[in-house]
Amino acid sequence: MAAPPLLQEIITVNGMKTTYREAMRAALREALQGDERVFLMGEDVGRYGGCYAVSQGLLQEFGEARIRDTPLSESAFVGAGIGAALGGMRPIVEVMTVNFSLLCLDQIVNTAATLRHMSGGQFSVPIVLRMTTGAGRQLAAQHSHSLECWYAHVPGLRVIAPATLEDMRGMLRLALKDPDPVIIFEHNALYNREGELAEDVRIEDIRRAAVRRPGSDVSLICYGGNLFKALEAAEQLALNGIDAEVIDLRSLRPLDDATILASARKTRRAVMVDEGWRSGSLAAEIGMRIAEQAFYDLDAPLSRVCTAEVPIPYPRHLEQAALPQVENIVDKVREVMGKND
Amino acid sequence: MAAPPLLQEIITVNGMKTTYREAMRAALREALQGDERVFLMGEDVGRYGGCYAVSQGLLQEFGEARIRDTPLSESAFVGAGIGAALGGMRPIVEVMTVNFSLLCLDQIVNTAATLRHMSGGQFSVPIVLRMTTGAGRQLAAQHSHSLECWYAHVPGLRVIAPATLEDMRGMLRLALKDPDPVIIFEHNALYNREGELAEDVRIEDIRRAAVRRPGSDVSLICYGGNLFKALEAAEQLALNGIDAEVIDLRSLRPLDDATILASARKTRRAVMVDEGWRSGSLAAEIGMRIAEQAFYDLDAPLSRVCTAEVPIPYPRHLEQAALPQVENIVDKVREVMGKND
Amino acid sequence: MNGRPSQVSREQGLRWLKDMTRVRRMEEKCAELYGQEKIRGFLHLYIGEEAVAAGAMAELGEEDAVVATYREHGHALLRGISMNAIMAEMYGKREGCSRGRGGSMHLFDAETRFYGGNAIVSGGLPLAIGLALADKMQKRPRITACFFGEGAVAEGEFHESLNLAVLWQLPVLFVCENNLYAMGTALARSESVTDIHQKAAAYGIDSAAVDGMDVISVNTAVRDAVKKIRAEEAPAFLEMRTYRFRAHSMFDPELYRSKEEVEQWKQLCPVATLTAQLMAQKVIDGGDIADIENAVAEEIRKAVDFAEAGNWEPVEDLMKDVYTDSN
Amino acid sequence: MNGRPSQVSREQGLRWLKDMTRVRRMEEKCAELYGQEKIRGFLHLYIGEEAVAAGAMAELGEEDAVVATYREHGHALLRGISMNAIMAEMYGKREGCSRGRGGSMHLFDAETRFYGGNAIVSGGLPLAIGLALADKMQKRPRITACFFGEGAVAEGEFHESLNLAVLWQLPVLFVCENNLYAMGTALARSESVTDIHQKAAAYGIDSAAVDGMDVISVNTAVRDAVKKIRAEEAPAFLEMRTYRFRAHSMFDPELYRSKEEVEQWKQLCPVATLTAQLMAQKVIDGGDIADIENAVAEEIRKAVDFAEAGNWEPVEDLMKDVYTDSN
Ligand SMILES: Cc1ncc(C[n+]2csc(CCOP(=O)(O)OP(=O)(O)O)c2C)c(N)n1
Ligand SMILES: Cc1ncc(C[n+]2csc(CCOP(=O)(O)OP(=O)(O)O)c2C)c(N)n1
Ligand SMILES: [Mg+2]
Ligand SMILES: [Mg+2]
Repeated sequence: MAAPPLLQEIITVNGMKTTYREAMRAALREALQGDERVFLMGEDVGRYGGCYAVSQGLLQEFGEARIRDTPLSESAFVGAGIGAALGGMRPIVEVMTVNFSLLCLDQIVNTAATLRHMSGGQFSVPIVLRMTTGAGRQLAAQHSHSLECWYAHVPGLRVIAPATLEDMRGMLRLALKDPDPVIIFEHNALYNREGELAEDVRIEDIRRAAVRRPGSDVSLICYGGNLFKALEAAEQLALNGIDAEVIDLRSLRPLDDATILASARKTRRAVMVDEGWRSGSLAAEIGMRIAEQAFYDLDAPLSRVCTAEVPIPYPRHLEQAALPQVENIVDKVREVMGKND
Repeated sequence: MAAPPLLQEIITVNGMKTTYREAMRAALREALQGDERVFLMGEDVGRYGGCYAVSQGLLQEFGEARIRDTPLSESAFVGAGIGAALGGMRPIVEVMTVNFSLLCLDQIVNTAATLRHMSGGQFSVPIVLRMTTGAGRQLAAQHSHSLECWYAHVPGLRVIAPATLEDMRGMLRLALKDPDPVIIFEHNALYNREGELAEDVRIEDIRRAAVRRPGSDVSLICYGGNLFKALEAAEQLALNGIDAEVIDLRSLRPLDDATILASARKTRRAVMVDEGWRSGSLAAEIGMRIAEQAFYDLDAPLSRVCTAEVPIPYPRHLEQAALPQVENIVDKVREVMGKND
Repeated sequence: MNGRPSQVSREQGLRWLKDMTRVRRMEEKCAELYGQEKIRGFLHLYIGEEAVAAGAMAELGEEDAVVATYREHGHALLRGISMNAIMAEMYGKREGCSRGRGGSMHLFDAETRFYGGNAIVSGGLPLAIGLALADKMQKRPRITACFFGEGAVAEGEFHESLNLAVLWQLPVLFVCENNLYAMGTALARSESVTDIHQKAAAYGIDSAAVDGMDVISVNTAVRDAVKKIRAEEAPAFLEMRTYRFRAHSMFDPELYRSKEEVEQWKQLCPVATLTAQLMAQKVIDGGDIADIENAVAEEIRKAVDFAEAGNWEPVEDLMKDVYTDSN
Repeated sequence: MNGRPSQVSREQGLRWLKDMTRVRRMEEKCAELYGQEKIRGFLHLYIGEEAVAAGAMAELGEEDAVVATYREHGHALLRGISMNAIMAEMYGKREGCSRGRGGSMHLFDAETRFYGGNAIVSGGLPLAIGLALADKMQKRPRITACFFGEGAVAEGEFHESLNLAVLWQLPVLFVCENNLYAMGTALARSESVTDIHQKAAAYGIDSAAVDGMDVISVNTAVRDAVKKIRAEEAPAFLEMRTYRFRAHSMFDPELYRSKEEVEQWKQLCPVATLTAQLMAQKVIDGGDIADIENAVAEEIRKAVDFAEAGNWEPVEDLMKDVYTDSN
């Protein structure tokens, strides 16, 4: 079989000021309008309007059958999404947050991810799973996980994380075109963010990373909610004469080695920024790939800025101390550049 | 509060030829005899004798209350183990295999791991969770996972993996002395393995790695079921004049940086061996730590031998092709040593 | 189950009235403090449901244990955690009952055996099973009371936990606070059988539905259940029919229910209902109400002062208590 | 439910006899091949339970779907997957129904809508819900039959799935194969209420207990259930009371049940029972039995030859089909 037919999309939105929340809502609406087989299912996606108000209004527009409120039964409704995909539908299943996805991991890992290979290619599972992720809202230990790295570990899954308004608006379209399971991680800190969408939104292949800021001295490799922290750090570093390149992974599985390695080889230094806990983070995987494949091109130790290895505490000062911050990134880069004293 | 009081134990067994299965059974019996609060709970640990026959005979010796067969309710009985630990017991909960632990991850990650910190230190959870792990028995995609790296990612958990007969016999005692949750991963390939136990079995601190074979040219870093593959590879390499040092991690969380880095600095080369899927493997974390902290001491790119990124297939030839093999380790080391042509 | 007594003693009546008033006013204050951003994160108010915690806690002994959800301020307070410690926790101060690390959703207290404060729906049920198992194995005559919402009934853990409790005959009191909604999802949209106590009965557990807006009914039902549990060493299940007057949390536009419905339920306000009865029966008078309100206002003022005066845990202690030996 | 007919047509009787004999003999052969290490991994035999698959499959249409467990050889064969493809899969050969990658626990076949073959207890139930949901949303008059053991009833997914099926009125036929044991755990040690069809009824689903050792009773019950499902667009639940004559898998010392118990159940062997009835009613004679045994022996011989002659998937294809575009 061939690769997903369409690798790039251009969406005409005639330019507009909008938020990430509205961008995802527009993407959902477009998907529901464009394909009868598409439906949205999850806890409180309908009457409540989505716990982050992303799907507000869709129930009224598309009705109960296609905007399907589910009971608190993560394992069953995610499994039902997998079954519906096998049955010819194109389900978009919202697991309110990655924290609750711990209750449906079995269905995702043992069924969605294995079915195609295990059946000798007879069945594919074209499901799209959406989850918000990340900390920063003082929701404490059980509601602040960033477990993207777990999903990125599993063969058979495709994992993406929009960081730009364009990707939030457009990635869903490509995800729905993918015949295999795709998990979209939406960082909760992005929804309220505003921006300008161009006339035509160009969405690159969801398997490719993007260089969001070209630079020559060091590669800052990040994704999702941390892109803007990395870009801000890059601006501050520029004032210190350090020219950082910022890579937005976009795809967490597969990782776009070509883009990552090209950047590391060019700048000869890399700092990974990742909101996951440090040990076993996605940052470690990226670093290891560079250490394996670009070792001789490096001028400095690899480094990373991750979340402290602690259940995220409620008070703002402790939560912020646990999470990657612009200053941490700047300091780490200066350290890697040997500019710290 | 202080660290776990006892960091090292000496168990007198008067020397004997035994299997890993019997060693774990002896450890369980000793624990049950030594402390009224200890009990074993899990699916088929009683009447069936354990799915790997590890607990055979214990029901007859200790009775239904302390050798407690559970229904197929992973989330509830693991959560019950956590609650029982809070209630003053010392539960040993057997989750038949890591594959099924996907159904109880929420209890482990959101409750066992968080409770102590989240409660401001009021509650600890002295539970010991045992799971078999690993592939190699042609059990196919859903029964062949190695997800140790996921657990090793979680603050609040301690994760250990016995690889030697001594550790299989003794680690449980130290795990039970630990006031925090400890997960023991037992590789299914080890149970039938036989060996000789010394008069006195000396069990080192479960937070420490061990050098199983000193060497000067390259560090082979592994754990659990892969130790013997690594040792065999080391012997073969020795015939080619390559002196490999073999590190048995023992503790997957915390990782023993001191031992790992000392070895890497000494040999200036490291190859990680890990039965987990490559992307996001524990091998990546270890490699990244070396790349961060011992970069300037390295003479060659870091490297790893992991499992192919595929749902493990049933046929022996495909399963073996997917798993780390002695030849793969030898080849990888020779490559790192620049001896491949 | 014995019927609801038509009369209660003055002492009893005043205690419940005060208990419910303490919860009500404390949470009204919390809502206000949330507006001032003194309290952050999620804040789930119990307002309207106070009769359940008030009627139930009165029947639990010191040795018993309590497991609750993220909507647990009332349970924590009436279990005996000081309002000071709760308010300080809401603020995230070190003087809080969880050292400030848990916040509104994670109140803990070893002394009163209050095991939280769980933000995972249904996550507390297995914990309650284990606490009761430990008591049974150690032959301690204790009960574990487990509070959860009707939304949790759809979760697999509810099913697994009830089965274990009955199978192993554990001293657990399951208290389902059926307030008809799980966030915006009405009971009829989450359960094929909306009679939750019947669902429970299918596990072979002693089960009943109770008017959760009436503290006397709640208390009577809980007393009977607790007696049964202690006598028969078996679990019991109570479905408390109640209603939350406020939004699910502070982020909820309440698109899923009508103002009328909310107003109708407010007519059944547990505090007003009990007040009316006690007044009508001349068990108390206006002065008593005033005394209670004054005492509670004072307690709240002190609690807020305590929280305000509290200290932030130093950032150096961030990693403290991740492990016992990380101190 | 209509009563069990005392008579069945010769054609019908012969078909069931042949179906059950095919499963029985095929699995006996598999056990033998396991001893020769031609088949590896886990092997869970259905021997003793054949009446369930035989009686049920006869009532499903081509368009319907089937979801089963790791004990699914009989379901796969009687659903219409060729014995050749099944045997080749057991061997792990490329000609197998899952290209050899699944083995005994993971038989799949798109053509007959056989969705496996799931090695996670209760893992198939949500899948069945989804398949039925897709049919309902696309207004296809199909049914999804979901087979699972009584051990799965304790899992949370059972609870969540039944609730969804009834809540959303989905055309799912739940067939619980209650063989009294989950590995070594007797039903009474895994369920507080051992009447599983009653447990199911608590979700508001049409439910019945059936003699799973009698293919005629099974077939009658399934026919009625299927009719109901198609007519009322609602799910149905059948508890099949049956027994496995063999060990749980090939590694089971069977310490948990007595030889006597097994022997007693063997007296109820579904193949022998049906044979006896048909002979007594003179619907068939010894010659018919011989014909069936010969035909089946021949089919098995061919299947083994086919498997033996099959090819190993080349190692280069290991990564094929991890993703659609990884080919
Ligand atoms: C497992 C899980 N899924 C989803 C959520 C998000 N969530 C928080 S509260 C809630 C509703 C729970 O309703 P109910 O159990 O009735 O309790 P109530 O809030 O009504 O007191 C949901 C869906 C969660 N916290 N945990
Ligand atoms: C979630 C899960 N837990 C544990 C197991 C191990 N296991 C395999 S079969 C089995 C017993 C299942 O019994 P039942 O559902 O009655 O089916 P039966 O084998 O009797 O046909 C167990 C515990 C598993 N496969 N999946
Ligand atoms: Mg509710
Ligand atoms: Mg069974």
